Amino acid sequence: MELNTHKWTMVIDQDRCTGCSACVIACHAENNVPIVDENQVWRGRGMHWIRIERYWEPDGQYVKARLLPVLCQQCDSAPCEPVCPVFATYHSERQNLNVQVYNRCVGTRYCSNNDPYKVRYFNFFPPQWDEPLNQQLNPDVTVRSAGVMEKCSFCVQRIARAEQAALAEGRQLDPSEVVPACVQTCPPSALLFGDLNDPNSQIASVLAGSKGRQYRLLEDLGTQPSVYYLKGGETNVGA
Amino acid sequence: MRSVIRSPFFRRVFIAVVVTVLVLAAAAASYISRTQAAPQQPIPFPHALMVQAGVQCTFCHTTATESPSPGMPSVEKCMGCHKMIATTQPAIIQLAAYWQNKQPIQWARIYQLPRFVQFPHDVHVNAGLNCERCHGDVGHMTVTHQVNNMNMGWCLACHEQQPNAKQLMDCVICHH
Amino acid sequence: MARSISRRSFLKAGAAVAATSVLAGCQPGLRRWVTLEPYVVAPEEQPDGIPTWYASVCRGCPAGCGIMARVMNGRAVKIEGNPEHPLNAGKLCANGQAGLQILYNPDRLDAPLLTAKRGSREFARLPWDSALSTLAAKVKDAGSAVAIVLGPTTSGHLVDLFQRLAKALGAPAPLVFDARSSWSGTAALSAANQALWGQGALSAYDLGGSDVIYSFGADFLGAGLSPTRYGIEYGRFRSQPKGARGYLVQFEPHMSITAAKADQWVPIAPGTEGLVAQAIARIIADEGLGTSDRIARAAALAGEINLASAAQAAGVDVQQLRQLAQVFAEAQRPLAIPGNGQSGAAGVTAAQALNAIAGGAGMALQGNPPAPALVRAEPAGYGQVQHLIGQMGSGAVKALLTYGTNLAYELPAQAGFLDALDKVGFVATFSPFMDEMGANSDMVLAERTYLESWGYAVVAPDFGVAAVTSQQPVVQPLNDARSAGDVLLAMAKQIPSAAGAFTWSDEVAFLREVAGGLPAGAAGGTGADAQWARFLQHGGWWPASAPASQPTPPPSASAPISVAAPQYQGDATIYPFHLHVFASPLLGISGANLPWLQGSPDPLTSMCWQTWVAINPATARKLGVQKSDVVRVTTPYGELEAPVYAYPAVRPDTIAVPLGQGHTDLGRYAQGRGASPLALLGGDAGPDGEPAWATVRCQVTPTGRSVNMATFEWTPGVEQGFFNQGYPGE
Amino acid sequence: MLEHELGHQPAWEQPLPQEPRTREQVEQFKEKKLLLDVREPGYMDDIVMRPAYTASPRLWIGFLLAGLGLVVLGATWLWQMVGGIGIYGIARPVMWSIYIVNFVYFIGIGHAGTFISAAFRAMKIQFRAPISRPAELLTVFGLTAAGLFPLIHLGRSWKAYFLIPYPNARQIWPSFHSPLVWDLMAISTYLSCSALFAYLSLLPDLAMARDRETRPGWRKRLYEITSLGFRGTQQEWHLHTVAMDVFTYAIIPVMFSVHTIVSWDFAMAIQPGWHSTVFGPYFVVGALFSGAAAVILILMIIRKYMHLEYFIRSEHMNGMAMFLLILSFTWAYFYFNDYLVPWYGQDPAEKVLSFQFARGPFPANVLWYLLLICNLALPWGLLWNRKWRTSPLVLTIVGISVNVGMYIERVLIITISLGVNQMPYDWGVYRLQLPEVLITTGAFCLVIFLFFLFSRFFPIIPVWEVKEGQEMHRLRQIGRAVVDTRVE
Repeated sequence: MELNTHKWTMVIDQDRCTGCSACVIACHAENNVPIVDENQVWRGRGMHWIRIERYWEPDGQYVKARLLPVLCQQCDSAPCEPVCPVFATYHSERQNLNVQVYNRCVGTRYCSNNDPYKVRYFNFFPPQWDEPLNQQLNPDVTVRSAGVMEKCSFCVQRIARAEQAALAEGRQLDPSEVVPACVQTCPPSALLFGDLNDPNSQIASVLAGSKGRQYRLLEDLGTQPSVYYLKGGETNVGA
Repeated sequence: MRSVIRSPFFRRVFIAVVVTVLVLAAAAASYISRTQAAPQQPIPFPHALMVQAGVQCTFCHTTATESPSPGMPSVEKCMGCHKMIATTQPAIIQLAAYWQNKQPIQWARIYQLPRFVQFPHDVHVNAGLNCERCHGDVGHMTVTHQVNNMNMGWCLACHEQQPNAKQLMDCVICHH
Repeated sequence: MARSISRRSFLKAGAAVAATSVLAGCQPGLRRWVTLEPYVVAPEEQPDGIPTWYASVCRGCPAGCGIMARVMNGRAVKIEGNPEHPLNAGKLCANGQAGLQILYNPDRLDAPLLTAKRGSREFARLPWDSALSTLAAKVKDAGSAVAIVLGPTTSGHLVDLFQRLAKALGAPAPLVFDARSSWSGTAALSAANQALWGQGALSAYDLGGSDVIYSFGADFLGAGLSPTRYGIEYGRFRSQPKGARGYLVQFEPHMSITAAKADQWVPIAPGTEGLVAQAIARIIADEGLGTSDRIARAAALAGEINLASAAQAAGVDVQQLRQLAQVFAEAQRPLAIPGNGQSGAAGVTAAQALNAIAGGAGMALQGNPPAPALVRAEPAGYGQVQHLIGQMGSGAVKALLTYGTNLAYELPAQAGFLDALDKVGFVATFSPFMDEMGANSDMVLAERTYLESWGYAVVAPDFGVAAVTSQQPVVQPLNDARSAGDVLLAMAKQIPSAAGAFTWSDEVAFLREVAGGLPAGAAGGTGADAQWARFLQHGGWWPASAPASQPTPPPSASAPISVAAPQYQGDATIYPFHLHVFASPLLGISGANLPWLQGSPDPLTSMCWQTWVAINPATARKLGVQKSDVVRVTTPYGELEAPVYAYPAVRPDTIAVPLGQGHTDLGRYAQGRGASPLALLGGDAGPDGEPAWATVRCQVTPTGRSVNMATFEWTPGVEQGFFNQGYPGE
Repeated sequence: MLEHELGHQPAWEQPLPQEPRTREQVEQFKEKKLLLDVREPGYMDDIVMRPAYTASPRLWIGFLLAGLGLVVLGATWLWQMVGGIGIYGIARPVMWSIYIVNFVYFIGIGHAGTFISAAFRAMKIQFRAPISRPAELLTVFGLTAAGLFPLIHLGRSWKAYFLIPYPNARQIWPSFHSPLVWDLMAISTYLSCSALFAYLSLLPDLAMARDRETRPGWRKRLYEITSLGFRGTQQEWHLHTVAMDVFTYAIIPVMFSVHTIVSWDFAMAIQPGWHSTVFGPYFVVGALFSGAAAVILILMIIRKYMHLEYFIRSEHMNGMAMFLLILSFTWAYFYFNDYLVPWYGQDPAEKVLSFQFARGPFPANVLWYLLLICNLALPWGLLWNRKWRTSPLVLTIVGISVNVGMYIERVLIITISLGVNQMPYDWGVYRLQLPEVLITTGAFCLVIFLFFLFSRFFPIIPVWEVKEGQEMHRLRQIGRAVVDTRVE
């Protein structure tokens, strides 16, 4: 059986995103992302595979807040991939994902330097979970050791589980079986996930229907991200 | 040049080097050979007997076909049969003791993959591989021992053979 | 509990690696063998390596969302929303997601504790039976002088049992209160609905179907009444048919995430939400805006008001108010969402009145529970809390039992709770953690976390669909803690006067009896057992098909509503600034002991692990302070010290401080971290029994110190980075 | 001793001419030019071999300190591997800093060495003779230190072997797309080339040392083995010259390529401030600049403390100083270029960068101006007249200032640039920590230690080259003038 190739894609509707940060916590829980203590956060070593960036836009005497959820953009031509000397980060052709192989990583941190979105997080210290917090760790996801790079994987472990189930039943994976933790929990459904190779998937129709609001982060760099953003709209009533 | 090689100093150095190399090699060899010895289990468990008695692998390793992990039989499961069977055997008496004190048996594990490898048994079993393919002829082992050192090369060597498995040689398949 | 070791579970490999160092000695050869330790008795429902999902309820807030816990090899590894549940439809907020760290928190109590000297924090562990007998003896002695305080997240069956206990003892009914319910204005809202519709129930708002929404200081997207559902609603609100995206206006002195998402943010002075609401209503009436019946209702409901002075008090100009009124009056389905009424309940009523004027479309009043036997924790107003404190102070309370609320921390010091507590003979607290309440109790009864215990929650506010969420243990209890239900039943049996009222063998028996009263629902099942099983399996009860939304009845209010101008506490010459105390969406008020919530950045300031003082940059410049300089905020009632965050989205005359930090107890993650603005608030209630916490004035003095501020953002980058180019790359 | 008067007795025994003006000229020549100041045999050998046989207490203290530095380096590295690399000041997004700075710096000083010796040899520049060996040693030792840093800066140093292409069952190789792998190749090539080159030019001197050593013992054996039985026959000299020439011409292009590749570590990344085509030549010139300065520094030091005034004279200082001055001009041009282009491009992030350099915040601005002073102001101010060019003190000052300046330059390029990228929310700063200070000190100690070690066993000045030069040079009288001539 020739296995399907996928083009996993995420759509982030900034008009819907409320910045509630449910995705952030969901990601921590799903992917065993360690929590960084206060001093290290100050040093700029905080770790959140998905983060909500807040930019101010001047608006009269005050400002408008612009919320921008940023996670690994899973670029089709990712700048972080070619610079890794050991293939610890590489492009999975069949899943069309930008993969990080923790046990191959030697920690040159070159990928992070060359990553325009700064979504790669480095384990500066051995991750710690006070007993019994470690009992919550997700067994499907490797716990990273000190000195390796990590980043959003589009919850590849969920893709793997679904695909294994499909294989065990000897059928193709149905893309709608897979949904990352952040997308699953997002209350306003600002995050959508799907397989663009599947023409009648939800995101395919959403993308088709929102041409005017679409953009991709730092698209001018030619990284061809797999994450599409839908600009926040404006409603001007009366005023 | 020749004079140098002939010099007693040089010869002494040469001999010293050779000797140390030999000693180290011997030490390494003996170490490796000793690590290959099968472990001593808390209860001697002859797989051979079970299999000859007609017990299927999946009778004890129940989840092998449906779960990533094959599962180890609980003490209760062992007792399920051994309440009746071979109750006088010393091993079974040991087992009964565990059951009495509701103690788990601490088996020494034969096969252990690193923590950063995600290996699904179900997919492999359902793909038609029988247990012996990887675990060796357990059916004839009285003391279970490791047959294949399951390193990445070994996995890939096999995956390259089958057309289906060949599609599953991406790093992320096992490392995530 | 016996552990099964599977290859996939690196955790146990970890444990085993440790084990091997011991075992290596007795192994032949040099290799260290990892041990494999199967169950003694394998649990049928949890095949090795295959996740099992259990439906239960989220206790992060009182809303009662349904959750699914993913359990692998006996460990809860993830919480998701219950997709079948009518309230949250598979979605979950940050607090809900963090529930696992309540379950696996390293600072959990595992045995009942007793102290010889209250407040000494020196506790002795007790065996359960002696703890129970002591408790029973104390309660028996106190008799009718027992007071019970519960948190709003208390399971319905516990509320029920506590009520029965109080009844049996002839004691006053349990009081439900915590700071969160006060900040989300639960009691105030019920009161307002009572005043307007004669129904003292919560109301919910269908944002998805509305075109114009005015929110009067309600941070419904953040730490509100039902964050997850309102999140879902907001999503629908923003993508309506034909590309319509609605129009949201937020009246608020400090930009919350709701204000951040609003189309128009009107930074009004603290405590003037009600004035603005009334002014809008008045303008609709006076200028005859919108349909005739709206005008009529406006005329009936809006009391007389001096627009100029109201506008001036609120810090907006009359013209803007006129525009807002017009937009509201002429909208198809306008909605007003009232705030927490901490400047007086009248404000909430005024906001609700706007819904009445609009016709009440898109607003659903809470119905009765689907089964009469079902009970819900109805948060009390601050007045009742004051009354209780008075009782305690007068020595009328001999024994105090608290469950799921941390009054010792969540009330302002000025409220005098701790002083009054000294007069109480015996204080017992049910809690999984040693929080401030526990530290000030004689006895702390180690309670199971919600993921280990039974119960149910009546969804409130329900959005037109009455629902009950079932609660069941998703994992084996981690330790020897006992559920309050069983403790009560066991204890009551030792109290002659109460024994008769508690006949059930354990809480599950009681639960089954209560849930038995439910009509046939979506879960289905015939016969008590089947129904009970389905109740647990599907995560609760709700109607098979969503009922048609019944229109809101016309307001029964007699007198027009008029809001008094806010009476600010503190002399404006000494205390030049307004104080705005808010609950940050992540940490909330009680999340301080969960590393995930502590360590994740606040969405608008990206602060972690700390309390910050949000000051408008212009004001900060005047005060000569900048980010991470520590300032002292002083009010007539108290003071705190915290670092400054220069926050461009707050009124220049207002200082905003988030709740949630400054714990003296509650474990390693919460203790001695940041400061609590509750220290700045007064204890007295305002004119109508609501806490007057929005009308405190304060003064800010630099201390000259500065700290390393744990912001996840690189503030200089955001400020002088790409000079206002919006999103990078857009 | 003028050429035509030359009889059969050796040069050093020849009387000076009687005629006073000629005599005076001859004396001046001998005083000025090393290659004309011929002494009796063994004179030079004694000078260069003295340090190997006599050790002052100062030297031992030096040894001790340097050794201590090495121990500290090792200990710190161990601490870092055990405690996690977080003890080092890097943060997101400044993922590289001092370790890579050191790497580039040491490669830089390593570069000049061999280049100077090779290029001067190729161009037959007279004054090179005594300079070449210190230069070559600097290369070898500098590269050794540089080679350490890519390993030290790894998050998991113990996995460094992943970078080496070796056949394995896992069917994975290093990624040849990665500039880091190019680096590995380039540097190992360059290190091996320069090591061989240095050794080759050491050979005749080792032979000299062997023949000079009369007593049997470990020293004798050491020289016997290392000199590979070089006896100085016609055949051997011929082969030696050929080999030297081959290396001379091979090593110059290698040097250019290597430092270009080092620059690609940065230029190939899309990081603002790095992503620039000028980086290749810019780095090469920078390397030569800092390298030349380092060579000068070393020369001044050994001249003073190993009493080599006979070998290292004003002519050498003058030559090197001029070379440095020219490099300084070139570097200034490239530096200007490197800022002009981004400024013209007006990329927002790069705009912010140059803004930071000019105006801060601290430390960017301070470092930037310090850099301009060290690399431009001082050399241009001090090296413009011959008198100062030939003063050891001035040269020492300039040597140090240029090295400091070039070090700062790398600090700016790496730590400051990385702090600014396309996502302002994620900018950051690098905060210096103790470990990198210790390790950097250790690295300098390593170079010094190796120099000490070398000087204890082998001649630090290529005597055979000097002799060769002296053989070639003669004074010839034309009319009344006395001129220096050389025979090829």
